[in-house]
This record gives sequence, C-alpha cells and structure tokens, in this order.
Amino acid sequence: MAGPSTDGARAPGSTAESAPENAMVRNALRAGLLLVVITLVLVPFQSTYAVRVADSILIYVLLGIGLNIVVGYTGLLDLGFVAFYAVGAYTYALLASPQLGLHLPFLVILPIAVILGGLAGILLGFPVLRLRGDYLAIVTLGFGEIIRVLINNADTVTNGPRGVMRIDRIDVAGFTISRPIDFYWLLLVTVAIVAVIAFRLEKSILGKGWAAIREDQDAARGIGIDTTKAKLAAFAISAMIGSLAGVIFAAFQRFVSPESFSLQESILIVLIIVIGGVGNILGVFVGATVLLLLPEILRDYAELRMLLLGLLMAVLIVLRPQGLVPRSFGPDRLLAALRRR
Amino acid sequence: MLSIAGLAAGYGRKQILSGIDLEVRAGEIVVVLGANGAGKTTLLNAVSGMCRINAGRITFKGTDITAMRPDRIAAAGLSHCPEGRQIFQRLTVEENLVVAHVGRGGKSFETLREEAFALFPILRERRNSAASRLSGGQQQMLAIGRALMAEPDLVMLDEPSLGLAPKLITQIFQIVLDLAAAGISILLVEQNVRLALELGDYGYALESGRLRVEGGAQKLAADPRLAEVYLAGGDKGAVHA
Amino acid sequence: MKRSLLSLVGLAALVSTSLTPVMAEEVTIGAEAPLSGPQALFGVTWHNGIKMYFDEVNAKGGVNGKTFVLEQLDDKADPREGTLVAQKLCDDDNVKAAIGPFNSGVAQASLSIYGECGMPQLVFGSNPALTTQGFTHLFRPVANDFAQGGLPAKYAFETLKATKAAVIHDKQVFGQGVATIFTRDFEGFGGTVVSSSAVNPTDVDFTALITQLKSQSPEVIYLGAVMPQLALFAKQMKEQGLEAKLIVPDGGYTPDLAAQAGKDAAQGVVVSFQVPPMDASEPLKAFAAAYKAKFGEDVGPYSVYGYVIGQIAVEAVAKAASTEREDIIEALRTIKIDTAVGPIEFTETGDLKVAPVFLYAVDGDGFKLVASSE
Amino acid sequence: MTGIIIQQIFNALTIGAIYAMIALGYTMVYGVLRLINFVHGDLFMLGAYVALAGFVLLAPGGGLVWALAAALIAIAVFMVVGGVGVAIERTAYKPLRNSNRLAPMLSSLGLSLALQTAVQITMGPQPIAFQSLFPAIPLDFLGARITTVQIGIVVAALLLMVGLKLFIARSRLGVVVRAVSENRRTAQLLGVDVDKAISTIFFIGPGLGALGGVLFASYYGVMMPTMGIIIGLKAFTAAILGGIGSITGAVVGGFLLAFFEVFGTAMLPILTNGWLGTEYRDIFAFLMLILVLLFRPAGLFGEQTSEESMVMKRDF
Repeated sequence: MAGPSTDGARAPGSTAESAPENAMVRNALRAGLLLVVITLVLVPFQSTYAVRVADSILIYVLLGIGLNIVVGYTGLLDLGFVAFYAVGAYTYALLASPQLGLHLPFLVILPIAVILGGLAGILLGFPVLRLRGDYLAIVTLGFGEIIRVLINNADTVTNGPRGVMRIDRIDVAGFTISRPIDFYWLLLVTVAIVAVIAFRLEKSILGKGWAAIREDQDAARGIGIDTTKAKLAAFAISAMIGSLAGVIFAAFQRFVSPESFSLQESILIVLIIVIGGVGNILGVFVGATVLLLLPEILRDYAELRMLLLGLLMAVLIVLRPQGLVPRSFGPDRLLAALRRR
Repeated sequence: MLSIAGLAAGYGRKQILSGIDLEVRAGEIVVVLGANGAGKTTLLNAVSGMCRINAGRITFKGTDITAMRPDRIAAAGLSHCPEGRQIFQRLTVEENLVVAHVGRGGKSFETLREEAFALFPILRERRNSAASRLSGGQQQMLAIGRALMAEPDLVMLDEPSLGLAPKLITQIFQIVLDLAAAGISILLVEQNVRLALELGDYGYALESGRLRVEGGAQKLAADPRLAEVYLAGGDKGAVHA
Repeated sequence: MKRSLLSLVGLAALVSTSLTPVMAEEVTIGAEAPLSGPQALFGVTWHNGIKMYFDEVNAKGGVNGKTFVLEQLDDKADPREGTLVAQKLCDDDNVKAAIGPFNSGVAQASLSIYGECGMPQLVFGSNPALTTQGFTHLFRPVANDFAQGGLPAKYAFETLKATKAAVIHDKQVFGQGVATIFTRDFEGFGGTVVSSSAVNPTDVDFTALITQLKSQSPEVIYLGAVMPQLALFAKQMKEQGLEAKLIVPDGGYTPDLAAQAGKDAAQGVVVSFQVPPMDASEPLKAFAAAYKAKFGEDVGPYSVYGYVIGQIAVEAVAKAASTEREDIIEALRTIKIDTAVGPIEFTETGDLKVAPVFLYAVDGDGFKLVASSE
Repeated sequence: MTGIIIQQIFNALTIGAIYAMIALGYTMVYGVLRLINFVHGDLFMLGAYVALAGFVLLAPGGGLVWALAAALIAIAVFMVVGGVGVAIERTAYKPLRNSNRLAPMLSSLGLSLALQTAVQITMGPQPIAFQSLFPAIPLDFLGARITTVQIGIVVAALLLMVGLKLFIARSRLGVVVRAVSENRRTAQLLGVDVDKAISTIFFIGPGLGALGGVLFASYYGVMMPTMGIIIGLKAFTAAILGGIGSITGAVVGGFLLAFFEVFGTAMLPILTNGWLGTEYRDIFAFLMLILVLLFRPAGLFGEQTSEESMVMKRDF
C-alpha cells in the first residue's frame, strides 16, 4: 500500500531493538533457560508422581510440536489431530500385545507407525486441500471422530471399547524402558530431536512456503509455491510426529482405548499451542506445561477444577491473545541471546 | 468546517502520514492530490477515525473528533464515501440506503431516499435489486446517495471517478458541484488532476505522506512542483507498492 | 437455594464433628472417579455413597479407634489422568487403600501402578478381564458383566417365553459387555436375536432406531447402557408405541427412571440389580432417606454401591492387623461382611464369591422383585 | 412400510427443527465475527435450566394458566440467555476482536467448560426431569405414531425461524446486522454503531439457542449440564453443511443433518446387509458433510469468498 514514513520518530516499537532493552530481554531469556534446565535436571529426584506428570507434559509437547506445523507454520486449523496420535498408539498396541498375538520389537514398529501416520496425514490432507478456515476445521474434526469411531467399532481387531491391554514394554538392545523415569529420559531425547527437526523445517525452503501459505494462500500460489505439495507435506510431517507421540504413549500406559482419543484431546493440543503462542516451539513447551500442570494443581478441588480451568483459559486468552510467548521470541532469539555476551 | 493540524497517522506500527495541516471551509470543494501511495486514502481514513492517529488534532465544526469512534464521526455529519465504493453487495439498493440512515438531521428515511432518487433516478428503478448487480457507475451513484443519507455537512469522496466511463465521470462531478452549491462541503481525493482542479476551490498535494504543495486550484494547477509530486511519488510508489 | 442451605447444614455438622477432640487415628482412603465431564453424574453420586458411610462411622467415633478421611480425586474417565491419580495416591503414604477407578478403561491403565505400590484397590469397572491378570491387590465388590447379562436372558426366555429379542448397547465397555452376555445366553437357550444395534454413548434420540425396531416386532428389548439413556429409551418407546418388554442393567435401579421416562413409560421396565429388595433390607431404606437428607437429591444410580464399598473398606481397615497396605489387602482377602446388599466375600482373583443378581420391574412408584439368581 | 417412512420423517423433522434453531446462533455469530462460538451449545443447555427455574418459581397449574406461564417462561428464557450472550461477547470476545481468529474461539472453549461446570456444581450433575411445554397426546397418522409434542416443537421452531427471517429481512436493525456482517468497517464508516449490531446478534442467537434448549428438554423430558456438547457440535456441523454465515443455510443444514441421521440409522444396516450397523451413524453424517464440502467447498448456501487463513496473518 503506502510507502513507509520517512520520519519514524513517533512510530511505536521502533525503539524495541534498542540496546538496553535487548540486554534485559537477553538476561531474562538466559534466566528462563537456566530455570528450565534446573527443572529438567531436578525432575528425576522428585516423586514418581511428579515424574509421571513430567512424562505427560512431554508427550503433549511432542503433540504440540507436531500440530504446530499445520496450525502455527501453515495456518490451517486442524481439530482432528488426535487421529494421528491414535494411529501411532494403536499401531504399537496391536503389533506388540497379546491382542493379535504379535510381539514385534519397538524399533521395528516405530518406523511402521511413523509411516502409517504420514499416510494418514496425506489421506486427510487430500480432501481438505480445497477447503479453507472453518470448513477445514470441521472436516478435520470429522476425520478425528471417524478414526475414533472406527477404532471403537472394529471390535475384532482393536477389541473395541475395551481397548488393547498388556502392551509390551519397550526393549531396546537389552535395555527395558518401563518405569516413568525411563520414559522421562526417552521423551526428553525424543522431544529434543523433534524440536530441532521442526525448527530446521521452519527455516527451510519448505518452511518459508508454509509461512507464505499462512500469510496469503493466493499470493503464495502467485509467487510459484506449490501449495498442494506444501500443505500435504505439512499434514504428513505433523501426522508423523503425532503418530510417534502415540507410540510412546501406548508403550508408556501399556493400555490404549478409544476414550483417550476424543475430540477433547484434539482441542487440548490446539489450546496448548495457542496459549503458548502460535507458531512458536518455545510456546509449545510453555503451553503444555501450563495446561497440564494446572489440572494437576487443581486436582484436589474435584468439581471446581474444571470451572477454574475454564475460567483461567478464557482469562489467559483475553489477556494475552497472542499467547504467553510471542512469535518473535522464537528459538532464534534464544540462541542469539546465548551466543551474544 | 474541518481543520487538521499536525496530523501523523498510520496503521499498526506503520506510520504513513506526518505533519499534515489541512482546512476545509463551509461549502468549499477541497481536493487532495498525489501519486499512488502518497497517503491520500489514509488521510481520509484518519479523519473518519479508521486508522491510528499518532499526533495532531482534527476538529470538525469546532468539535475535536481526533479520538472519536468512526460511527460517532459519521453521525456528527461527516460522511465518507470510501475507496472502492464499498457497497454492501448482498443488500439491495434500498437497504444500502437504510443502513446509512442514522436519523441525524431529523428528516425521515422516505424523504431522504426520495432526495437520493431525485439525484440518481436510476437508483429508483433498481431499488429492489441486489447491489452486486449494479454496474460500476451505478454503484458509485449508490455510494454517494448513501453518503447523503446521514444529511452530512461535509462529504469525503475517495476517487469517485475510478474505473468509470468519461460520460459518467462528468455526471458524477456535476453532482458534486451541485452538492457544494447546496452548502455541503466536499473533501475530494482524485487521481484525475486536471478535472479535480477544474472542479475544486483549493488543493493540497501529498508526497510520501507529507504535504508538498497547497494553494488555490488555479494557482496549484500552474505550479511546477505539482508535476514533481507525481514524478517523485510515482517512483516511490513503484518501489513500495 | 434449598441445596445450598442443606450443604450449609452439612458444613456445620462437619465443623462440629471436627471440633471434637481427635483421639482416633485418621485413616485416609483415596477414591477416584469422574467428578467432572459427561460422566460426573456417576462418579459424584457414587462418591456420595462412600462419603455417607464414612461420615456415619466417624460420627459414631470411628471403628476400632480409627476414623476415615476420604480423598476424592477426579479422573475425568480418562485413562491417562487415571494413571496420574493412581501414582499420586501411591506416592502418598497416608493413603492406605484406594477405591476406584469407576471405569474399566481407566482401571486397566492404572492397575499395574496400584499393584506396584501394593495398594489395596476396590475397583468398580465391570470388565471381566480386569480380574484375570493375576493382580493380588485387586478386589471387585460388584458383579461383572457375566452375572448381569445372564439372568435377564434366562428371565426373558424362560419366564417371559420370549423367542425374539432385540439387543442394543452403547458401545461402551459395560454396555457392550452385558449386551454380549445377554445375546450369548439368550441364543444359547434357543431364542433369536432379531437385531443387534449400537448407539453412541452421548445419544439422546432413539426414535429412528425405535421406529426401525417396530418393524421387527421383538418381544424383548435388552438395552445395555446407562442413565439417562435408559429412561430416554423407555420414554421414546412408549411415545412411538413400541410394545415390547424392556430390560436394562443396574443403572436403571433409581427413582430417576420413572421421573425421567414418565411414570407411564417406565411401568413394567425390568431392571437387573445386585441388591435384594429394598423392603427386605432395612439399611437400604434408611440409606435412601439419609442420602436425600444429606445431599438434597435422590439416590444416584450407583450410590448404594458406593455405600457398600465404604462398608467394605472400613471393615477391612478395622480388621487388618495394622493400617499398612499389605495388611489391609490380607484383611480384604478373608473379609466376610454383611453389607447393605447382603453378605460379601471375595474369590482368589478378587471377584465376588457370590454375585447375586435380582430382577425388578417398575411397579407404580417403586420396584417389584420379579426374579433372582438364587 | 409407509407408516415407518412417515414416522421417520416426523422423527427427523423434530430433531431437525431443534438442530436448526441452534445452528442459527452459530451461523449468525459466525457471519459477523467469523467466530465459532463454542459456548453456544452451553447457552442452549442454560436455556433449559432457566426454564426449569421458571417452572419452579411460577408453579403453574393446568389449562390456560399453564399456557400463559409457558409463554412467560419462554420470553424469560430468551431475555436471560440473550443477556448472558451479550455479556459474554462484551467480556470475552470484544477485547479479542482485532487479534488472531483462534483466540476468541479458544476463549469461547474455556467459557464453555466453565459454564458447564458452574451449572453442574450449582444444579448437580444428574439429569433432571423436565415437564414438557406442550401436552403430550399421541396421534396415529397413516400407521405412524406422532405426539403433539413433536408437532408443537416443529411448529414453534418454524414460527421462530420465520420470525427471525422477517426480522433480518425487513426491520432496519436486521438490515444493519446484515450490513455489519458483510463489512463491519464500512458499516461503521456510515455511522452504524457496530457494537450495538453485534450485541443484537449475541442477544438473538443465544436467545434462540436457549429456546431450542427448552424445546429439546420438552421433547426428551430430561436435561443435564453436559447436554450442550454433542448437540452443539451437531448444530455446528449443520451450520457448516448449510454454509456458515447463511441463515437459510443453517435451517436447511439442520433439517438435512437430521434426515441424514435418521435415515442413516434406519438404512445403514439394510443397505450394507448388516455389515455396518447404527454405530456408524455419526461417521455417516460426517462423510456426507465431507462429500458436500468436496463439491461445494463453502457449504450449500455459503458464499465462496476468498477467506483468510484461521491463524493471524500479522501479529501486530
């Protein structure tokens, strides 16, 4: 539209990059990071309950990073993300439990589940390519429900509402991963790897394409981005991460049933990324921590718990609609803060 | 009628206008000129409260309207015929008029509607058809007719001639003259410099969000700096489009 | 208004009891159930039953010098939350026994956690598979699906002389479980199941299904679901003029059935229940009255079971050698207690030794015994 | 056979009428704010509870007094829940009007949870029996059994919908509301008090939804704090099916979804020879929706506009 003003004297925000403030932000970031590292190191010394809560949070961080690719990077609202979580969880459950009498090793199932998840992502991606905004939201929601109902109804394979029981522990090279603390380390490593991959993707050519689609789909097409391919890639990669989270979840809980994959779960994951800050990996950590810790802290309040949680959710969003961590506070800024003296 | 002093305005963090002083007197036609992207539309939006004002003061009929809400400004008698006409496509012609009738001057809707139909007889013919089915010229007429429903003291017109056939342009401008003759002040943003200065009493030329030249219409038409505005602004506009 | 007044009275009572000098040893019992979300109805009223018994015991000064504290935790009927609740209770050394989970799925996910910390667990989920996995800490003071689905089939075929039945369930662990047993047994007797359908657990409209059933003219309809679906189905059956005997599982044994279905529609609906006739059991009658006085509402679908579980837990703690978890498990293994629903003992696997089931038919404002498994 | 078909048609009409009433609220709010107002399903629930409170307060007898009381209660429900709707908009959505589109949607999710739990805490989680607004007399009609409640619901819903359509089409406020939903900025530029128009929508939408809740409770005879979730989701699906933002679309979508469901339940086992049972009904409804959207990406009556993505374009 119009050219920028020649005198930026009164333009708000132009001072945001000034040196003293930046130093403050840098110190805050460093302090925050230190706090996170201390927490992560301290978790293993807490009660098993605390470790279990940490495991839960990390699973949702994983899910959040996955969904963030579609919602945050590409700007498409996916309300059926839990379907991919279910694909992963049931793949592991069925291939490593007495249910079908199969007991494949974890390292064999993992790639199968991730590939199946990716295929499910593409399957969902196709019909929604033409849809935008809320139409896309409702179709993805429907897809999530379809997968859940299919699992619930296919009794002969999935044991229906009774779920798959006695799922195998993870055995890798003689190490058994079964205690909450084992999963804590496994999840920590997985989250770290996935976060780095997601971050690299965001900065890649593909990531730039996603950003273009998010800003303006028509314009993105106009500058030669293959939006079909980019969107399908987003759905597939996000689904693969969701499926991976599902595998770990199934191995951790050693029982999966359809009720773990309800619409509420999808919404919870969307909330995690929005409360944390859409499109921001750091935000996913913050969002998952807030949204999983709050119900735990409030657990003793029985009925009041959900009332308080609901109100807090609304208040948080009204006060900080852009999320607790703004997009500009991405990992790049964190890295920069660490590098610079 | 309208006076602007030291105005700086823009959208969000982007500042577009700065240091604007402008004056429209009663019954006068004032034209705002400038290349694409010079900030003309932003100027009108700033007056009607549609963008962020960072500094300066806008008074209308002696009242400070700088921080006022757009609907209050319109209800105070300052109509804005926006860029691209902004007709409600899904409403009928008559419904478009209904929306704009805010009951300011006390005239009934029927009276005002008849006045608008008298100005633009074609609107009477098409009163019940969806506005989306009107031609560009008819839509422009509707936009002006609609702006008059608030019984305004001042009408701001944003490029009313854009995309219209020459014959229609003449017709529209004739009506602008009639309105001014009836005592309504006009603030006109126009691309067509020659026509605008023929029509107007006074003119301002913007360049990159600042005032470059101003003066009586004839004097301005002869001012060599006016051409520079378009040349310089044209380049800038091309760069920042 | 009335409710808040009542709860005020309750609070006053609570305060007055807690003001009395504490001589007794406090024993904390954890209880988990869905207290929020769509299944809150079951969890809250079930817990109310437990709470009632604990309060009664505490008001009398406890048992064997022990008073009882109920720690209620919400699991939202979500297996994942259930594992966290289980771990939380396990980690808390004050918690001597756990009641719950309410749902079979949540139970399955958390069984091993309770097992690993040696927590005596009184589970409510009815999935028969729960007690077949070799856990020694686990007890189920409630009939599993086999008991509840079998008697109705026998009753339908032998007493009602029905040969055609339609089976419907809500595609949940419990509903599908009892419906499967009903189908198996009814066909085993030689009856025909003319149609088998599932509805969503959240459905409230069965008119389309009922219209379809009308054309199949079954004599008996077995509906494996929970309240309020049982009442809604009865009501809509009546409205659409579907003439068949409706048999439902224990969730329907509540005054709500007649209140929500309408007295007319509820007449003759057959409900299976683990509890002998109300009139024969004084404690039960007293229970219903006391419950209403205490919570200001009618007994919930599983409140009686909650009360009974409370009785079992208190008895086990009272009889145990110490309040250590393993001693309470020992006590449960050999427990013999006369509860509000009759005598209870556990088998090796933790199931009920005798799981009597009774069939009642709605008759006027109450229930009339029509058959029993004994 | 004809009896069954007529019966099923009436079953579908009754459910459809209720879906349509709720779908209207979703579509109206969406039309103006581009917001999926998740709390709408819970306002529907609130309507039933307010009506119950009305009955308890008035304790009407039979006959005319009853009819009068029922009418009074209906008005009270509309006003109270409408007021709640306006209050919610003012506190939870207005501050978010210029932020990304996900924010108000999630704030509505939070409120939905809060409202549900609040009712659950004050009224108890158990279903409460609800006396029907209409007398229940079964009528036999060409082999079908129809009750006067069903007829009452369909008639009441249709009257309200016609009323709404007239209000939107004819009254000045209705025209203004349409103008605001088409282009909020321009309407404001023309002197329209946009907040007032939005408040109007947040009054009428929830009001209608609440009356839908009363009709629902009348039909099924039962209400509970969580009843808004599923119905809300279905009504929202209906709104999307019809083309969200379009009033006609919401009504048609509501009835269409009800027909899909009812005939899906009836025909699925027959068509697939028992292979797919009624448990696949919801899948069937969603598949139909996806199919419709594949051919008409903006629903049946929706306007195909180049819409921005759900997530914010810029974050200033």
